[in-house]
Amino acid sequence: MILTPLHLCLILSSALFCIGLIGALTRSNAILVLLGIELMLNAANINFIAFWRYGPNPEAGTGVLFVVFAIGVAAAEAAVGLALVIAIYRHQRSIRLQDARLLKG
Amino acid sequence: MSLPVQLLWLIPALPLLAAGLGALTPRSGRKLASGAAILAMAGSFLLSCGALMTALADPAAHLVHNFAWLDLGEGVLRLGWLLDPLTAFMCVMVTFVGLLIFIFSTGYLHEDPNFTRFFCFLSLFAAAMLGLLVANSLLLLFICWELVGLASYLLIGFWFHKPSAAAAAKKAFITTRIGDLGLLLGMLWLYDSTGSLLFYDGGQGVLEATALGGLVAQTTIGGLAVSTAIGLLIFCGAIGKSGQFPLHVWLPDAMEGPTPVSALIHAATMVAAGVFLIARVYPLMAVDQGLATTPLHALTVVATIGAITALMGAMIAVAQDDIKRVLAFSTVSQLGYMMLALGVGSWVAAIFHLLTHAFFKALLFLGSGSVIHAAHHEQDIRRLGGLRGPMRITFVTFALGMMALSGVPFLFSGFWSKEAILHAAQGWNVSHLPLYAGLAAVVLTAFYMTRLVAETFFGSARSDEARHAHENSPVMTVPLVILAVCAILLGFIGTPAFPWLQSRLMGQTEVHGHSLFEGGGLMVLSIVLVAIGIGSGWALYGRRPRTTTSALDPIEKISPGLFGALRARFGFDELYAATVGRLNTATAALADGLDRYVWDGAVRFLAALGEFAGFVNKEADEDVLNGGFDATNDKIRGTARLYSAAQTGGAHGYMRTVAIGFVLLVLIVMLGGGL
Amino acid sequence: MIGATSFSPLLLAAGAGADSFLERLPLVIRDTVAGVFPAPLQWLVGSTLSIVAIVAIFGGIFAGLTLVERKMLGRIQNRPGPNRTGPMGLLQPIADGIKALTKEDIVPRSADHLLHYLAPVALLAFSILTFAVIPFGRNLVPLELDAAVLYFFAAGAASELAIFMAGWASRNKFSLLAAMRALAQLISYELPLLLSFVPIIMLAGTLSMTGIIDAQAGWQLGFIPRWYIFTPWGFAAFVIFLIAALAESNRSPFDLPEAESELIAGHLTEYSGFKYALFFMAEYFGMIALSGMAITLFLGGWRAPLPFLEFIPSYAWFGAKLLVLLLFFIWIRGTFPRLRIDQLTRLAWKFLVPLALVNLGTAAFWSLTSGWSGALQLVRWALTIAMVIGPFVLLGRGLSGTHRPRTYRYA
Amino acid sequence: MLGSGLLQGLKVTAKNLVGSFHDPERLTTLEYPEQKAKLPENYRNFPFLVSENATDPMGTLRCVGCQICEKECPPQCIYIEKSKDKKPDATGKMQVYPVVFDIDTSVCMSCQICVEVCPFEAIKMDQVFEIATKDRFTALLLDRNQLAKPNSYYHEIHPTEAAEVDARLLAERKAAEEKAKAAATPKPAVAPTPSPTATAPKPPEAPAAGGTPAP
Amino acid sequence: MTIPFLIIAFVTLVPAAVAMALRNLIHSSLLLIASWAGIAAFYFWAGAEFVAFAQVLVYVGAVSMIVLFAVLLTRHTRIDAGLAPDSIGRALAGLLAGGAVFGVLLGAVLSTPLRVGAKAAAQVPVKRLGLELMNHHTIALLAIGILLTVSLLGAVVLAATDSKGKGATP
Repeated sequence: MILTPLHLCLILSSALFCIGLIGALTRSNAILVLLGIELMLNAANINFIAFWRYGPNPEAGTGVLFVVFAIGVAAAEAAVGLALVIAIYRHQRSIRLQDARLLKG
Repeated sequence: MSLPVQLLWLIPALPLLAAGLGALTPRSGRKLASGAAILAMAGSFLLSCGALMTALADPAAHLVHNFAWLDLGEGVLRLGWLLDPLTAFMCVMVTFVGLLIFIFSTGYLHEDPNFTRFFCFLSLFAAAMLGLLVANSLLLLFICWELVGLASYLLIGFWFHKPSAAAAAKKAFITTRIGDLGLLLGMLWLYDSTGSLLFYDGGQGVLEATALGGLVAQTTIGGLAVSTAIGLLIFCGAIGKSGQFPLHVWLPDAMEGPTPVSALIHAATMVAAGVFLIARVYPLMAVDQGLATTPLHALTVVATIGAITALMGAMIAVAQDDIKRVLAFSTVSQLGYMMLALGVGSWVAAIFHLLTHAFFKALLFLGSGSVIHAAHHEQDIRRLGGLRGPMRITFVTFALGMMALSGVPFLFSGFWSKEAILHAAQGWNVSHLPLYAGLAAVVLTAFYMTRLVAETFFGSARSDEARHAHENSPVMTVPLVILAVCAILLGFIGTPAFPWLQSRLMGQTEVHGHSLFEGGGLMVLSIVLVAIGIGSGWALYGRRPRTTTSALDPIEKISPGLFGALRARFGFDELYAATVGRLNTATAALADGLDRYVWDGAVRFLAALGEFAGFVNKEADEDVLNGGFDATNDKIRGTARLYSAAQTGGAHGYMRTVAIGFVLLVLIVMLGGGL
Repeated sequence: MIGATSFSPLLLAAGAGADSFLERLPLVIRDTVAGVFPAPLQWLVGSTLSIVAIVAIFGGIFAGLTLVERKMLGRIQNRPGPNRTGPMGLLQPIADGIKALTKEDIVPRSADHLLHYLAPVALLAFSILTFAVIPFGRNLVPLELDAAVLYFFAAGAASELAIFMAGWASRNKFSLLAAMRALAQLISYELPLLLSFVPIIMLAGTLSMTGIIDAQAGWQLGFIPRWYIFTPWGFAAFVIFLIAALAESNRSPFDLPEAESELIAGHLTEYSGFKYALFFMAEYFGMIALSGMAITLFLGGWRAPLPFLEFIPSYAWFGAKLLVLLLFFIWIRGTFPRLRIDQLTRLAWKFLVPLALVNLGTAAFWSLTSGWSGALQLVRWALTIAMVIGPFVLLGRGLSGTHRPRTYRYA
Repeated sequence: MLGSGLLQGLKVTAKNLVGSFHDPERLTTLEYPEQKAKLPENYRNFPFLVSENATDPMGTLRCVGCQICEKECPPQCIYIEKSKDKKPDATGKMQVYPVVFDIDTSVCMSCQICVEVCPFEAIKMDQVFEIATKDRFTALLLDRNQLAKPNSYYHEIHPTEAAEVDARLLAERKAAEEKAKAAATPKPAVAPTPSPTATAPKPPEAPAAGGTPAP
Repeated sequence: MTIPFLIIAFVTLVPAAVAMALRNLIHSSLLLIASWAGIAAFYFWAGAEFVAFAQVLVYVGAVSMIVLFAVLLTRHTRIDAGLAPDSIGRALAGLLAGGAVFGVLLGAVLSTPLRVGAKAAAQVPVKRLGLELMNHHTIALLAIGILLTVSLLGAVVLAATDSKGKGATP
């Protein structure tokens, strides 16, 4: 098995993804959960760049464009997500994720 | 400086910009709104002069700039700008007169709270009219035509808090709309037959030989050539807009708007639009002339309508008491003249009269505006009088306008243009009736104008308003003076000895000195007729001026029946109210009845039926079906409770589930080699 | 920049052209010094030299600027300014430096020590980073990047973080509130700042500084340089940029975050000694960097203003323009009173941002009509000027119109 | 238009900036150690002892050690020790004099009460302000030698007041001489005392009389 | 060329991991920002200059500010312990799930033979990116623009206080 640079990049991205995932799964603070999700998003972006960089057609720039869009979406997501957190906080004076259980069946 | 045809759009664009600015300006921005409108108009005037230079460089050419507007799939709808001497002269006239009226308005309306709105509308009006002038497409012309209608509606109803003004605005809008329907139909027919609406398009336009030949070759109902039919439909639009005989009723009522609006509508823009339209599509109107088989020539209709209107307008004007209404009927009459000229084949004379009439009628309207403004909005000539002294400038300029309109010989522009028309009528080989109508109208015109001046300016003041009148500020009198000068001088661009305008319009670069009025007999006759008109007018009104407001009119003393009929405007309004209005009301009542009783009843019945069915259904449901359903539902609810336990509401749990699901999925794919 | 002052008439003739000796002098010095080292180290030495040169020169400018600022403010207020330390007070910056270094460095007991320490360092680091892409001269671009403009503002955006760190690490509620205010201001003005030069990127068609300067080459009518400031929209953008730059670098009249006479220096309350000096240094560096950006974007970079002046080396022109801009900033500081926070945000959101957006449209119009010539050129200018002045007047009316007296909800 | 005010402000400051270089009149700063502001005449800070003669300050002190000021001083910053013997004062009259006269200026509040109560015009307010010292215990405690300043200095700092004081002292002296003459001549004339000096001679007698038996 | 990559990976992963474990939210956020900066460095290393600067501008400049503001606006919760995992069981489950995902991903990556393109790293000029955006991806660009606008407004609406005062009463 040969570890190409692409492999390294993918390992980096999966590690980052899992750090984000673990953070999102274990932390009870809604902000940190959101940040974990942001990390996961970033890990995905790393994949795009890696495949663009080492893919067959780096001239196309598709990966870069995709990441540009993803960053834009991520910014919007962060803004709305944190606004939601603040709204929840105002509503029940807590940002513990366990406290937000209105959807309980 | 000359303006290339590609930039012709700038002429209407400037006032349009000013209108937009005026719409955005707050009420306090009076200076800004009026300044922008006047500046835009002045800019348009300069551009129009440039366009005139361009057009005169080669009068025979129709410079066009066409461009695609709408891609309709099968074909491309194209619009364009057209620059020829007709457009250029009209643009110069409209912008110049408009500019003066704008300036006059700043004085006339300076106390109005809606000053900025007024200038917004004025600019919109001017923009629409200029757009109409530069259009090289019947469609674009129609768009601007309708915009003119809208703007006139807004302006006539500017004082909409007055019920009469609101009604007049509505009347003008609806009446002209009747004519516009004809224009729309004609346009559609034209597009259907030729596939184009461009006037000139390098041989492909509807006014060029190819299309015209095709149009005249086809016939339609009653053996009418298609071109004739289309021409008559288009003429319907002109009838509405230019206040011709059956649809003239809106024009006098439009006097309810502010006087500058009246001046703008009657002198320069709206009513001129109809005449301009016919002049523009003249090749289409005239193409059936050589046709012997057709039952009707389009131009014959035009001439007949024109003659009727000219005579009728002049007659009604004799018995009106409102200073603006007299002028309004005078406009109707003069427009009839122009139509008459168009009909008898001399569109050049029609345009000449249109130009000169624009100036002196604007002068007369602004002069009447000056009188009204000075006399605290008193418009009844019976209550005016004796204004000669206090309002010197207004009197002199108004008198000059009156003489121009009456056709006082040699010095005044109205004389030359009217002579041109009469001469053309004389040369018409179909009938001489238009000539006689025109000659009769000459007498009447001189008569009622003399009456108007005598009643307004001579004698003694007959009301407090008239007594307290004083001359207006220069912002109002200076435009009057300028217009008066034009009213005199403008005639000399088209005298028989020097027919410069005519030759340019006909597409010649040189002035041909041939006399347009061969044989001086007609000229002598008309001079005599003018003298009779003025003389009788002066004899009846000037020598023994009215002393009280309630005194009977001299004509009323002579023939009360005739005077009553004239004063009631031959009862056209009543006639329309009795026929069209009544029909409309009846139709509405019928529709209302249908709606209220027939349809509504049916719906109610259906509803009742449904209600009954529901009742039956319910009875059956409650006892029979529910039992079974309840049992089933209980089971389902129990199962659902089990499932809903998984819905903890905690986000962590969900995420965890997703993660584990993902792991399982990947494992299945990797180990199982795919699903 | 040192070379500019040692310019002598003898070199006049030799100086002309892009490859003159004076133009290449900094590069020659760098390469000569680097040439002493073995080849694999040369790039490192070369880069280090560039960095050292930049930090040294701009450090010197900072030192001088503090003195010049105080002198000039004094003159504006009819005072002589500092004149005791050394001849004419020239040694004042050194004295200040010694004072700052020797002052006690006080850190609140409950402060977040690491962040408290990191904040000034980070701020200074970020502001020095911005120097990396500014073309100081024809051949003096430290880092040639394709997306240099983006880099500049990315590095600038990071400085907000440092301010937050300063406010938070002080563990002082006033510091924190002041930091939030400062952030609000910085974020508000980032928008007009970025929007103001978007037209230039649009017209130059590049994000590279060199490309933007190249786009401003040439002369109109033979003597007016084709700088963007000499177009109506460019001038408007320049003014917007300048205002936003003042606010971004916390300069008066937008120095609310510090407001040393009203708040006790805002987020810097708990800082003293050399850390405080570092904050100041970073602030001045930011100002210099933004001025350099303004020069590059609007004033033709290192280009000479008149054709016959091109013999003077490019970095001298850059230095001269920089000096003019910095003096202008000081002049403004000496003139205008500080804004209130609501006026500040209103100016940004209700005036500058819409103006910048309209200006974008104006620039688009300018770009679309670039084919017009002759008399149409006049029309183009007139329309563009109208498109600049119209919104300015209309928006300005809303800004300076009469306001209702403010009502305080809790007062 | 918006911005015109800003431009005007810039104009004003630019004028100041440029003007301050070619028109030194604009600069309002006094460069302190070299230039000093002229103090207003009524400015006062810390008392001093008036001596008639600059060359022999200790010999010509007007103070007779009556200790009124010591008693009246609100912060009690004056300390006086009276001499046992008498010396001739400036007028040649034999007088008691202060052997020790200390003022603790770290306590003094410049209230001027000592000056108000002194019957001999011997203590007056100074105008010093450069009083910073390195030693706050001894350097601020001024003794007799440091406090004594000649009458000419008094004239320098408070010219109007000093002239009044001198005139009063002269009148007193004259009145005293006349009185002595009158006492010498057999015809005592108590009534015809000159009106301007009617009040002035009175106070010096009383405290002087009351002062002597104090210690 | 792997040494810079390893440094970047270290700078990216370690702050991220530490951030997820810290109690202090502000420190967590700042460390995450460092991690984002590391990702930007990765982009730069990979030759995607534009994206690198965009990442810095958006994450370090903008998102970080939102995060910090959110942290400050929501501090002083009733239960401070909420900052740490409050049940060992959930923490373990989370770790397990995350670890499983990592294992699966790692296995997938390592077991996949990947061919690296022979071409040298191609710099994509910003101008070309812009042209691509404007020509082929216009709709996407517009959609992003609308999305950003809408989300901005939505965030403002969500986070703005209602003027009637705080509704929640204990």
